[in-house]
Amino acid sequence: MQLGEYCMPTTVILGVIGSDAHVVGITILDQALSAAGFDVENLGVQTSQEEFAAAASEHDADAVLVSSLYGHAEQDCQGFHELLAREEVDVTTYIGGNLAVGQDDFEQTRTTFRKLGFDKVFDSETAPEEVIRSLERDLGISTREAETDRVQA
Amino acid sequence: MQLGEYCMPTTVILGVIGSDAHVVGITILDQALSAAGFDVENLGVQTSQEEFAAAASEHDADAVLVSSLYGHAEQDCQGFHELLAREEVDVTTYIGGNLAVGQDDFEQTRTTFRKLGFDKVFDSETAPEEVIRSLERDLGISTREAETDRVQA
Amino acid sequence: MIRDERLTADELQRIDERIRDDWPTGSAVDFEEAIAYHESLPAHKQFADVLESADRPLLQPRAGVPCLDDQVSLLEHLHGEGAADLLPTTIDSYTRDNEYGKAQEGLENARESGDATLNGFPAVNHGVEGCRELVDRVDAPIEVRHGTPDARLLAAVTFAGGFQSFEGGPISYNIPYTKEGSLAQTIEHWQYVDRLAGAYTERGVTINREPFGPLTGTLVPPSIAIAIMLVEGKLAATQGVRSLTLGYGQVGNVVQDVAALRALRKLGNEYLRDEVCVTTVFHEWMGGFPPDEARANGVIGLGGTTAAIARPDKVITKSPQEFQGVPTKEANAAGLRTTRQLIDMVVEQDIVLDGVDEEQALIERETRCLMDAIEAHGDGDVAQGTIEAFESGALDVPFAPSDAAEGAVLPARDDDGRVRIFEWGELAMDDDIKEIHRARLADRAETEGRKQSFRMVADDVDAISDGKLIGRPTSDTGGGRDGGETRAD
Amino acid sequence: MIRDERLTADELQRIDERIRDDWPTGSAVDFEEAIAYHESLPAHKQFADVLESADRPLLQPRAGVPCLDDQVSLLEHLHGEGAADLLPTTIDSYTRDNEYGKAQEGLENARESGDATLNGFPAVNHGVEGCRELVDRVDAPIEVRHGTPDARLLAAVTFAGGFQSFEGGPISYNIPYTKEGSLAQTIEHWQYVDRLAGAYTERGVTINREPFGPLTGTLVPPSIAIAIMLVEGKLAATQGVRSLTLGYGQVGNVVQDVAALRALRKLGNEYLRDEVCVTTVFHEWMGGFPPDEARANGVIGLGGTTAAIARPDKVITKSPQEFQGVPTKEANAAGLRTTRQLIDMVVEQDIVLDGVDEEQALIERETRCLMDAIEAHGDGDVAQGTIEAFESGALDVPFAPSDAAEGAVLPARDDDGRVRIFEWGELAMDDDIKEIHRARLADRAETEGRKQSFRMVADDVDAISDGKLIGRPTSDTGGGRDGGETRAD
Ligand code: B12
Ligand code: B12
Repeated sequence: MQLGEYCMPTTVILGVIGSDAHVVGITILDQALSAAGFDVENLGVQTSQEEFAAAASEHDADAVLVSSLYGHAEQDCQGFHELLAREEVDVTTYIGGNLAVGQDDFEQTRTTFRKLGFDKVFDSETAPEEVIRSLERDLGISTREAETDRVQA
Repeated sequence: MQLGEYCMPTTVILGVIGSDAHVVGITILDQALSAAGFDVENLGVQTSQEEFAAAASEHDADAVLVSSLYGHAEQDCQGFHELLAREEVDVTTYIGGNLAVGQDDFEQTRTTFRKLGFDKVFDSETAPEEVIRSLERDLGISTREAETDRVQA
Repeated sequence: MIRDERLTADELQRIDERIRDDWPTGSAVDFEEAIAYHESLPAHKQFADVLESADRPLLQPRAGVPCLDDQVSLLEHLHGEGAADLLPTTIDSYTRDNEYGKAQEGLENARESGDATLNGFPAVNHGVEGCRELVDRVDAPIEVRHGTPDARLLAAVTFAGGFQSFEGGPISYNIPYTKEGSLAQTIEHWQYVDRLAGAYTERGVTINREPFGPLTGTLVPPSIAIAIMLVEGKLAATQGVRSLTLGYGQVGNVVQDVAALRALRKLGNEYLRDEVCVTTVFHEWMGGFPPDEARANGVIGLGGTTAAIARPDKVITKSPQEFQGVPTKEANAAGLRTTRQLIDMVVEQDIVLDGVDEEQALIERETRCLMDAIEAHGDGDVAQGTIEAFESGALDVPFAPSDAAEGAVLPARDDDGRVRIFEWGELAMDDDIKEIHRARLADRAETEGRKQSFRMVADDVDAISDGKLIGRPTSDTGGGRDGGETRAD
Repeated sequence: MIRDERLTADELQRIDERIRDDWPTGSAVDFEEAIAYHESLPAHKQFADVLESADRPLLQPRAGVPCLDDQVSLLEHLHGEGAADLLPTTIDSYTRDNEYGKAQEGLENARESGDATLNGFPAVNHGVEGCRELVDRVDAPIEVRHGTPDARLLAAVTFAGGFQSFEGGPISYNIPYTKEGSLAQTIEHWQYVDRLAGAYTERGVTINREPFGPLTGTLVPPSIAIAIMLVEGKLAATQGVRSLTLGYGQVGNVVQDVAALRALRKLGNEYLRDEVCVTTVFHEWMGGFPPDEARANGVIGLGGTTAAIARPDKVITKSPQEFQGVPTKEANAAGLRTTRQLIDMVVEQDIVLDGVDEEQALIERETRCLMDAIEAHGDGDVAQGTIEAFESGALDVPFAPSDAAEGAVLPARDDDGRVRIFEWGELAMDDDIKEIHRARLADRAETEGRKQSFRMVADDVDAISDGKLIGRPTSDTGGGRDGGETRAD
């Protein structure tokens, strides 16, 4: 899949929020998204809300992908969407990883983060491929959609 | 512990009921009970109710120990105590092993077998030592009781 | 006098007709029509092909419940959630005793109450139609696993019912499973089963046969198990069986288990005719399990690791609920997945253990001693030789409940945890081999500062359920099943 | 410029006073009084003694919850039901960031709501009294486990609070745990921690220190981990630490893991001064776990087996719920018991694996390359050498989130599942060693019929959670996390 197949490059911001240092997941996502033709701005671990917002506006991003593994996601994301609104950043927002402390039920977790403003919430069983497919759908990238349909038909 | 320490030899009948062939448990029990000074009449596996009753009356037994591992104990023991009563065999009866099919709650199992007439019901975590202690108590073998108290004091 | 000779077509037919009268469902058995049914089965339900062409150890659990629908969903669960490669149908104990009437009662009770009043699936009572419905509805090969000394009607019904694999044998389903059956009789009965399997095989429908390797499951010395596998393999081959899966039950010492599986495979190929395709099956620990699922998972883990190193063709898995009773389907599937994870993580590793070759050589020599003794006892006839060898104690199985075996042999672990023989009885074994065992056990006795005695055997029987491999004496007598040390002496 | 020199008494005191002002509980720290408290502890709570005199691998889980009573019952459960030999107290993430205010908020929330709003025990907030209450109420030695780059106040409070073991180090709690902290700074901070431990040690209260061996937990080549253990050991020893437990995280290849633990022990004794008592700790697989408890038990099983063969002094266990989130106390205890069962079944067996010696020799040579490079970079000073070596990329850690490391090194498994280096960056390694890795990885690439690429690395990262050791390409893209193969190229 070459970049050229998109009408215009799709930019996604990727990072781990709060003081979380789990880097492996975003490393894998970065690689997979880049290979699939996305422009990935990887902010790395321990990224603050402000850094996410600044990067999104600076790169005129289409989507912001927030990762959190260590169990403090809920605290770390309080007010994030208000901040984005204040900064007039209008992007699709995803959050994924291990979002709750302990052995929680994922449906409950999903509700919590949807309420916080995220467009989609992913658990830690999410394969990079699902993220790509979902971004294509949500950002209306039709070339790939069509191709996918062909492939799956 | 020598036989002589008992006032008179205590005879126990041991066997596996029904068509159950699990022999290891009774082999261990036989050895431990014999070593502890009991006269053990080991009928082996696949012993019928009639064989238990006949052996008990023939040897003028003090106790009958019924073992069952394979999950059909309840069916196999139906009417056993009625048979003993008919044959006028008045003994202490124990049953032990894996008494129910599946992952049952032991308290329920105990009730079932107490209702069938067994004086005591043992699960498969029972160590031979517990059986010996329990027989001593139930058959009123005081020499060993006293010694036990000393040992545990 | 029973001899290791192939039943004639007439004999087969005569027995066939007689046996089918034992229970009404027998009359539905029709050989020609059954061949056609088997031919209609898709490739992925052909047991022998799937097993013999696999490139990694296949997993199979044990499982059987009385009612058909329940058995279907149980097997579907084990196939789906447990990713079992091969499926079982374990038969209930009444059927094993040929008490089809009692099994019927249990089945009807189960149908009414919904309770599992039988400890397995009464295949004879379900009949040819019931068996085929099971085979049709479940999407993997299924084996009949049982423990039936006289399995003739069971074989007739289940073979016609579409099963293509059948566990057991005249020794392995006699000695550990019954008190009174004579070997002459079980050999005769299994000649029919094997001949019937042979008859299907000759028509292109391979029936896989699997002698039951673990025997009493309790510290069985490898050479004894292997000798019995070879005997049953030979008897089956004579009757025309061409797909044989020889079994072995884990003893827990990794080197000994790997050596034993290699010896089993090697001797199987050597002792059995060329036309027979020999595969091996490894049973995860068949003795007493820890009364704790977490610890039981440790036992299963060791089984998986050993399987990954030894690479048998098939592994029979245990569940973490083994101690307690028949496992839930979830626990059964969990045992499969724990095993699968271990095998798949280890099987690609090149693990070569020191001492396997020596142990394998020892096991092979021991097995040859036993096989030679059988040969000599029977004047070259393996059927007769086996009967006589058991009679004299030249062949024996520890903890055998059967009157047909001396049960004089007592095993104990050596200082490394390998199963050795402590009390030989009349077992036919060269003196220098006995000397090796004696020396190893003496080492252990010295380590423990106690004499070799039945107490040591008893401690070894409990050791794995108590959390260890070797039943060392403990000072701590508080802990459950190892109590008694101080008082029972 | 920071050098590997012992802090003077004055320096220690100055830092001590300053650091104690960071949070009110700091003021309760009194060295002399703390010595007296430690002296009052019974022998079975003396961490270093218990660990160093053990005759079998001791087990320790990870566990930390916000409130004191809960932490007590959690630890009691792990000690009682899990039979843990050594206990942990895992610290929350705010404390790791020195955000004691936020930790306080979390603690108060937790006290009110009963929810675990922190992912660990905020020991600084609980203060000296709180820590001592924990130590008093729990009947086994307890270690502080955390991940705090600047752990000075945490050390001051917890040492005074009666803890006698403290995990971490300037590299191992920097590189995997932070983005921005400089190594010069963390080395300075840990010199204080180690000096404080040394000061207690000199007064007869041995504080055990445990550098964090697994680093990023993700396919870390053994020699890199060992070199960092040696560096942290040397830095600690300079400050007077005399009880050091060097760590290593399982990679899953049994031969490589056994070899690595042996190399760690050997090099630890060689590189560290004679006065230091070196022990080793083996961490069960620290990378991504399968999202399934049964499969996770398989991973834990392999950890236990490996530990039984390698016989480290201590094993840090995982729970079957590792994938999902912080485990329940029951699952945590189950992980302990599964591990215990495996170790106790295998540890008495004499298991000698082919190829361990060669692999160990390779690991030692690699480690020496790295140690020589550090020596050279620092002109003989290990503190300076480490900083410079990371700066130049001569020393590096795969998947390091920290700006202080190049993070250029990429590992991949060879055809046998051993972790090799696929992308070297500037790592200081002799060419012939690189050639060995290259050849092994070429074998794998050939087996798989694909080129070495980041895709292979990514597949290896997911492999164990997907149920395999090696991330082979699969045709089946349906199954969860291994999707993407066909489309992301
Ligand atoms: C490796 C690891 C570590 C390493 C991390 C090294 C590093 N710097 O990356 C080390 C050992 C340092 C570590 C430290 C800690 N860890 Co940790 N760690 C893990 C572990 C075992 C694997 C994580 C991993 O790399 N997985 C592999 C990658 C490829 O998968 P992934 O991260 O899940 O990412 C995938 C998906 O989640 C998804 N995804 C991720 N983010 C996003 C974002 C979006 C938008 C989308 C769509 C998808 C998505 O796509 C990714 C690719 O498939 C997990 C448990 C597990 N999963 O098995 C625990 C785990 C995440 N850690 C945990 C904890 C508590 C910690 C510590 C706080 C405690 C401690 N004991 O020290 C510290 C935190 C330090 C810090 N400041 O962050 C907990 C979190 C608990 C919770 N959420 O309830 C876990 C679950 C372990 C546990 N059961 O307790 N850890
Ligand atoms: C070894 C074994 C076998 C061997 C038996 C060899 C032999 N002839 O002895 C073989 C492989 C042949 C076998 C066969 C079968 N088995 Co089996 N077997 C076991 C196993 C693994 C260990 C039993 C054992 O020897 N334990 C060691 C001894 C020392 O302990 P014990 O028997 O429990 O006895 C102690 C206590 O229970 C107690 N005790 C026992 N009896 C009594 C009596 C009294 C009065 C008292 C006070 C105490 C007491 O004291 C003993 C000493 O400490 C158990 C599971 C387990 N426990 O781990 C399954 C188990 C008992 N078997 C089971 C089953 C179903 C069978 C089969 C029906 C099915 C099959 N798959 O083939 C057949 C039955 C055949 C038959 N006709 O009996 C089930 C029973 C299920 C249930 N009750 O719900 C079990 C629990 C396995 C399981 N989870 O499914 N089995």
